[in-house]
Amino acid sequence: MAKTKSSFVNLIVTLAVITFVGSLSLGFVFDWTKEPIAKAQMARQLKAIEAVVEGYDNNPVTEKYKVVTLDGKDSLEFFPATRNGKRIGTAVKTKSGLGYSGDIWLMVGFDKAGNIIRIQVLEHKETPGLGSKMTLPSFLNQYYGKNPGKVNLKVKKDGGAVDAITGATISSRAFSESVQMAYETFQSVKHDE
Amino acid sequence: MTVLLNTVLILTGLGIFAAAIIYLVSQKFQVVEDERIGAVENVLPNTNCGGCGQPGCKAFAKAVVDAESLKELHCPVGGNAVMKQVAEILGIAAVERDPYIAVVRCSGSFEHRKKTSIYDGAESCKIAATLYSGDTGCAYGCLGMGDCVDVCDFEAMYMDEKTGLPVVIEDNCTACNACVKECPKNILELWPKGKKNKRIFVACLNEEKGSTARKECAVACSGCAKCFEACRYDAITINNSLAAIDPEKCTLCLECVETCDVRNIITANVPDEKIKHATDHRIRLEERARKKKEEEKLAAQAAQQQNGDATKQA
Amino acid sequence: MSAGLLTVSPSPHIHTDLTVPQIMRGVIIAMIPALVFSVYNFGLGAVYVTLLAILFCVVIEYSIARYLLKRPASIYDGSAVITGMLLAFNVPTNLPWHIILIGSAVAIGIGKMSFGGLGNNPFNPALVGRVFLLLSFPVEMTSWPKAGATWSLDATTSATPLGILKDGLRAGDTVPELMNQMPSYADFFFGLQGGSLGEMSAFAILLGLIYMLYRKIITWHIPVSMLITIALMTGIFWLVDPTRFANPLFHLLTGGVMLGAVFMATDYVTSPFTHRGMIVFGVGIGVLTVVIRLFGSYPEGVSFAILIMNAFVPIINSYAKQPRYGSKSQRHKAYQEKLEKELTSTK
Amino acid sequence: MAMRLNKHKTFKTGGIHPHDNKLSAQVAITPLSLPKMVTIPIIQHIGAPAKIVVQRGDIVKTGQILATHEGFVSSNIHSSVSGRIGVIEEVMDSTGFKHTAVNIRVKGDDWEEAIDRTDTLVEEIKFSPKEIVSRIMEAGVVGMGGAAFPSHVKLSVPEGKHIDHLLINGVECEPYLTADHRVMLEKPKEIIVGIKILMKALGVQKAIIGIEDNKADAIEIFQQLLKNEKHIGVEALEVHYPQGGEKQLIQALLNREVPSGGLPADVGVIVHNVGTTYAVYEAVQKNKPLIERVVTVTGKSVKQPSNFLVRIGTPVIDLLIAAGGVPEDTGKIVSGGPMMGKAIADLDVPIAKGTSGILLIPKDEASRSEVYNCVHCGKCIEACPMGLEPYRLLIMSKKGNNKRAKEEHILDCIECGSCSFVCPSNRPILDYIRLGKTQLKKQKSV
Amino acid sequence: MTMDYLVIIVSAIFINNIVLAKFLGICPFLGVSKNTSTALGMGAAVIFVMTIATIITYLVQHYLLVPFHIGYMQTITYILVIAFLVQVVEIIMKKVSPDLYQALGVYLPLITTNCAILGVAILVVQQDLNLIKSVVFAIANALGFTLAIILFSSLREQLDGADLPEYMKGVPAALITASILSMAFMGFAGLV
Amino acid sequence: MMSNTSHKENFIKGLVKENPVFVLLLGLCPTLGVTSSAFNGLGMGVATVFVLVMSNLVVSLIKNFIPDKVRIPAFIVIIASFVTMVQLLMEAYTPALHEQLGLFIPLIVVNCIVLGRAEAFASRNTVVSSLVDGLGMGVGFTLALTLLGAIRELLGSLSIFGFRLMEGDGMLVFILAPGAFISLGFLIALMNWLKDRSAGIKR
Ligand SMILES: Cc1cc2nc3c(=O)[nH]c(=O)nc-3n(C[C@H](O)[C@H](O)[C@H](O)COP(=O)(O)O)c2cc1C
Ligand SMILES: Cc1cc2nc3c(=O)[nH]c(=O)nc-3n(C[C@H](O)[C@H](O)[C@H](O)COP(=O)(O)O)c2cc1C
Ligand SMILES: Cc1cc2nc3c(=O)[nH]c(=O)nc-3n(C[C@H](O)[C@H](O)[C@H](O)COP(=O)(O)O)c2cc1C
Ligand SMILES: Cc1cc2nc3c(=O)[nH]c(=O)nc-3n(C[C@H](O)[C@H](O)[C@H](O)CO)c2cc1C
Ligand code: SF4
Ligand code: SF4
Ligand code: SF4
Ligand code: SF4
Ligand code: FES
Repeated sequence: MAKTKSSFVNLIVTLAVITFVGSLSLGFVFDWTKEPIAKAQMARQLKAIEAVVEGYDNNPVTEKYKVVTLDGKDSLEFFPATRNGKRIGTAVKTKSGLGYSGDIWLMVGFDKAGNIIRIQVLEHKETPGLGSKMTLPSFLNQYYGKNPGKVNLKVKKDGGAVDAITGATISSRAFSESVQMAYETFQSVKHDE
Repeated sequence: MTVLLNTVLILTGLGIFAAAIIYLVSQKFQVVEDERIGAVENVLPNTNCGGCGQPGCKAFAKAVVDAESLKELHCPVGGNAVMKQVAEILGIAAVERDPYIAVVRCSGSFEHRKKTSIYDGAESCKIAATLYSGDTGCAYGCLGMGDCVDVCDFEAMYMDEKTGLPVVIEDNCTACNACVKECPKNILELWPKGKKNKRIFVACLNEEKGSTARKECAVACSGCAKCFEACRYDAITINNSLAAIDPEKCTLCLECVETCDVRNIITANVPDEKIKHATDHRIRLEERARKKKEEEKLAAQAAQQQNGDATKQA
Repeated sequence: MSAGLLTVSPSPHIHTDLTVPQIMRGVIIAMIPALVFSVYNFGLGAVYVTLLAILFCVVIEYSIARYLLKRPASIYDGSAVITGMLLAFNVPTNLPWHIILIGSAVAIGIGKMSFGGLGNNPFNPALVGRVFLLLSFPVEMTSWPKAGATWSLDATTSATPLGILKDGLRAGDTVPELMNQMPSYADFFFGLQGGSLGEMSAFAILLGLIYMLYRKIITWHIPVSMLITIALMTGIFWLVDPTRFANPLFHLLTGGVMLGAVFMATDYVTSPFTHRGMIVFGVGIGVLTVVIRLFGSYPEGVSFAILIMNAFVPIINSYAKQPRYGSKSQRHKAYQEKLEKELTSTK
Repeated sequence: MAMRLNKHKTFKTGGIHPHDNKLSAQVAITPLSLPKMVTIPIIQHIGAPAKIVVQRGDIVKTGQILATHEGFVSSNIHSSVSGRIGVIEEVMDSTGFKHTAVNIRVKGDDWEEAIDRTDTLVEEIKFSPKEIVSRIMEAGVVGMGGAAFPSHVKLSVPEGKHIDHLLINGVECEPYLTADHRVMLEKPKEIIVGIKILMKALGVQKAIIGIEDNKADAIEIFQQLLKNEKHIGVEALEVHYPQGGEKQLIQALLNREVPSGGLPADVGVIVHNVGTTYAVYEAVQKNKPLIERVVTVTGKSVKQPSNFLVRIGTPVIDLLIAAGGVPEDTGKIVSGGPMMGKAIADLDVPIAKGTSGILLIPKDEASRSEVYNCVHCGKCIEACPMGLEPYRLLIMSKKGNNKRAKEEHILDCIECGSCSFVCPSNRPILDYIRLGKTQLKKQKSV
Repeated sequence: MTMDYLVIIVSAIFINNIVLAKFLGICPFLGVSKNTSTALGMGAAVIFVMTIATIITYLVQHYLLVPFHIGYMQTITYILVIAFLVQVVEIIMKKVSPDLYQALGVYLPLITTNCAILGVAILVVQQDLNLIKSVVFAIANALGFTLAIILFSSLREQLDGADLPEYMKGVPAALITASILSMAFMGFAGLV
Repeated sequence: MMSNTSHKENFIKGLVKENPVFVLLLGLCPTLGVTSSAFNGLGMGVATVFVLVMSNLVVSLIKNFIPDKVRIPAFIVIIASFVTMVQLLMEAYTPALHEQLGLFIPLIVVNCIVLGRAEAFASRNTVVSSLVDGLGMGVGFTLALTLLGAIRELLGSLSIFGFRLMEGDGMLVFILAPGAFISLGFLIALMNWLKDRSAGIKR
């Protein structure tokens, strides 16, 4: 079988046909997966929110809003959780750049009084086996039910009340710091509705 | 739907753009290179052993394409099969070569050659050879440290621990010439593989006179010329008290083999019966020749006598 | 001839007495003072860890050489003992035996034997083992028993001076404040500080250095260039801001600087050949150590610095060459002119 | 670690300090009794073999010419004894290879008449430079410092080269050897005349005798004798192997460096050994060809370490017997010094013009010890007097990478053996360097 | 401002070294590192291509994909552009500067299939860098690659002279070397 | 070219004799990058199999219509299309895995195996044998990745496919970059040894 020659028309036509067919089929796949992807993303966010504030009946994701932090450098996403139209809590998405490696993203759930309900680690690149232990209940439990306004949430080494993860003070410190930031930002605005 | 449209338009556009540019650029900046070089390179064994005399397989490919002839160039590793393919690619006549194999031209094993000193330098024949003529009496023999084995790329050699001499593994040897070049004592030699892999050669290089040679090594060739006399085809020559067989002339009649009193004419792939047969044949021939001579002598004598008688009579 | 067969070999026919096993024995002797000080400080734990590490290293090297590589066992040259000892010197005295075993296996198995044994390894085996352990068991590797003649195996843990410094600075304290929490310089010098087994006493290590210099086992180039670099660099930072940076003396006497400079950076196999190269190497280690100590997240950087510079050794070797005899005539115009003059003046 | 206040000069790059073991330093030179048979190879020098001019059965006198030089870089060979020429055959000489040699059965001691055999010192130099060179050439004088390079060639300085210094090599840096030392002690005046002859031949104004400071007595004698000489100096040198290498000696004495691939003449210097200088004296003033030389016989187990005056061609065994026999524990016999000498495989090897000593090494020191991998200690680099990187040359040569080896200046190596000596891993460094050099030279000649 | 660039550079070269920490471009890293001169050639080629490719893909991203909402086409458009670019450069270089082609060109086809190039182009987008920062990031990463491959090749050259265990020869020994190198580079953690 | 060897052999060779990772040393980036656990290795492997098989199929179908000059761009577009499809499908249906594998999914495009096989095999062989080849190579790749992932997971966190086998911490290094290099290095050495042993070669 003879190979097609590298003439001008041949080049253009082949590549055009291939890109055309490729893009067409891709376009269809994209169309087809558009919804599942969106759903999956939504499900992920909701799952995280559900893990930190329970019992809402609204869709906090569609109602989310942004609040600028106290130092004005950044803004955090707030996900209001309401039941029967009444605010039962807020999930705050916060991050810290002070981790051992990369940013740590947390979802912190506050009740109306500013007590921590639950915390979910959304994303981190800490060392598996060390910093990654911050996803374990034994570490997270220390925070639950506490009000950062009343309890010093720093690690013990820095004079606070939190037991750092052994060998991962840096991660623990970053974790506490971002919870603190979420709390302070949360307190800086009124959430009456 | 706009997304689909955008997708198709942009990607196809990019594709057409790319194809057009590639075409234009390649038109403008074309470089021609002989494609046959690559083709030849593909069929070569690509071991880069250098046995062909070129620095590597690629160089060989280039050389054949440039030369357009296979008279001078031959890949010993690929052999005739590969060279035929090469010839096909180039569209020229193939040139067949007899296959060769490396042979070890020393039979001075430990028991035959007594040590006269203990060599204690670096383990290398080449180094020993720059230091002195060897740790045995024989200045021509194998030094036994296996430089040749080390250079063989085809695992076709090993050192025999009992004899201290290298052994060539017939099936692996590609006649690449590496060991021949490596050996500082020129013990190895490329030899025609022979019909049905049969071949004979003298496994000694000692050029000393007979008595000295035998003192140095119990199986040295003494240049006694018995084999020389036995050969009916002029294939054996004696130079500097050393017999050598010319493989071109040798017909593998095997008649010389048993004449050597130290059996230093080595045969490969020849069954013992054949040698015995050949020897018997030689003896018969010799016998016949002797008889013939005797008869002739007798005849001559008789003739003389007759003559004498005749003259007497006359 | 009464003498039997004569031996024949190329010249030279005589050889120095300082052979590899001899050298290795010398290094081991030089390390003994440091070990003694450590026993004084940490008690039997030091002996236990050291013996265990040596045992593991030797046994592992023997097994790998004999059973995996099928080569003659190479342990008699003594280098495995040094590796074991130095590995032990680089870990806390309360390390569990299984971690010591892993460390030895990595040092010898990965760091040394997988490259073919003595002389072939590009990286310092003991440090490969040490860094592997540090990365694998950060908790165990960074809790040191308290110094000061505690003779039981499970003493309370304490941080090293460098650890205190790093943590304190992170928490916002200043250097002078932190210095008050630390032992005196004399204690540093004689080894009363928290830390790994063999790095305690600068004094003991210097004894070893002097011995090795005297025996001509090592030359001064690596240790001196490395120590001077560290002193200079930390000195500059200290002068710029004494509240954020500790003084050079502190940096020289704490952590593994002395141990590294004297015993680990000088390892023949993994350091450059020429004196010039050694100086480049020493300076490189010094710079990297200071950078990691002052700006990285590890309080101590000597091990990493040495390993990184190990990687540069082949490059250093191909550039830092010894001046060649005869190259002077090509290099120096002045020399050529002088010679010219000498030659013509006598004409 | 010894601190010396008045440090003597030495060369700058590399070098080592082996034990010097000069066992025979205080033993006066004694003439060895005439052998029964001599074997005189017709090549004992660098260059072309000489051409034999005698035949089997001829009767020759001591000092009679046996073979004449072939071409300029070659040397005459004289009979060292009187007697009848035996077979002319290939024999194993001290190089380890077979070369053509003339056997002579000794009968009486009948010298050529022209040779002045008296001991009187002849100081006056009657010959012109040309005549000096031709007398040296006729007498078959070759360098006795090791390389056995024909001396007349060195004295014929090529056009365009200007020589301003003659260096006399009295260093004898090889351990054990004392032949030069004894010659300096016993024939200093003759050597000084020899120096003047060489200076005249070369037309130089300045000569320096370099002697290592472990030969204080020799230094003193020359200082005494040369007190009033403006043009000839004596310089004490720190003991440092291989100070005797001419390149090192030039660096030590004059702080000049012979360029890579160059000759001493390129930096205005000619170097001659003291033994050679004495031979020059005898050749020019006494008309005596080079037929005998001083040979040190030594070794830790040798009964009487000695310095013998030996006729060229005498078999080694004769010397050994005269020195008290071959000790039981002999494992290796070296012709020359322990650093650069050649091990010989049997005892019938003849003494040649270049043989400065016979060293017997006991069995337990005869073989090399276990070889380890290179531990990168850099000691070989530190030791190399040429500033090379011996470990690298070994690797390249082993891999057959001669081109790279050449770029790394393998051809500059003077084969002093310092690198192999110091290597703690006992690596056969010089073995491989020598191989690399040989192969490069072979490549060049092809 | 300058601090930002310093952070990008130090991080890309030492801390998050593209080969030793991010595992990109491993195939050429192992394949073309047998001796230092080819490693240098490869390094230079990577620097060249990575810089240009990053610029072009940046433009594609911001002027085609984003405005037309077809971000999901990133992979395919990028790789098409890169493959096209490399091929054009190769053809031109072969003709215009055969010397340069000898030095760099032979590595160019290898680069098309080098994850490092595409990887960096995608990372640039993920990290939302501006054009200048993207270029700095690309060059720094390429330098990181070059540093790693040069160090590595010199180490491998040295290993050539060593007698490695039979089964460790070649790639296994190279990988062990890479592992120790990457452990050593972990010492830089937290530098920025 | 390959038509005379059976498809079975053709398939098997990708598993062992020409294993893309251990023998051909291709596709090492994902091999090292995603194998911090067995599951990730498996996931990456499966994604690659899909792309490999599909692109081999298409390339062998249209090989004769593609002029040399645009061979590489054409192949790459084909491969990239399949990769993007995988990417989209994974994002939709296995979002967690998609996140774990991250950057390495788009990088399947430049995975040397895929283009390598398209170039070296599919562009010269029949459709069926290309399919088999792609499947063999892909499965070989998957096996290698899973094995490597399992080893690293086992040593690094004392578990396999997420099941904890033992209490305590493993050797962290094995989850980090150096552990990937070490494990692969020794695995390849082991493979070399096995290969020689099965061939009866003793060294
Ligand atoms: C490989 C490795 C990974 C590490 N990962 C983390 C981490 O993810 N988080 C952390 O806080 N510390 C981590 N560290 C430890 C820090 O470097 C530092 O030693 C530790 O935070 C000191 O704090 P400690 O007081 O808790 O021991 C890691 C150390 C190593 C060797
Ligand atoms: C091949 C060769 C050529 C030489 N040519 C000259 C020469 O032309 N002029 C000269 O003065 N010396 C010449 N020499 C002598 C050397 O300079 C040197 O003196 C001699 O080799 C002995 O030196 P050594 O014992 O230090 O090795 C030559 C030597 C050799 C080996
Ligand atoms: C390493 C080495 C060491 C040498 N040692 C001496 C020595 O100790 N004494 C000496 O006279 N020549 C020694 N030589 C030879 C000299 O280099 C040089 O050839 C000689 O002095 C020239 O004089 P000649 O031609 O008269 O022999 C040595 C050569 C080398 C290469
Ligand atoms: C001066 C000197 C220092 C050494 N330092 C070390 C060391 O730091 N770590 C180590 O494993 N071996 C060391 N050794 C032993 C040996 O050289 C080392 O194990 C080699 O790297 C093994 O090939 C040292 C040896 C000497 C002579
Ligand atoms: S035995 Fe010699 S000729 Fe034969 S393959 Fe080996 S090296 Fe080549
Ligand atoms: S044949 Fe030659 S190379 Fe081989 S062992 Fe004998 S001497 Fe050495
Ligand atoms: S033998 Fe050669 S390489 Fe070795 S030290 Fe002497 S000059 Fe240097
Ligand atoms: S002296 Fe020996 S061990 Fe030291 S660097 Fe030289 S060759 Fe290597
Ligand atoms: S998979 Fe080959 S370069 Fe990344």
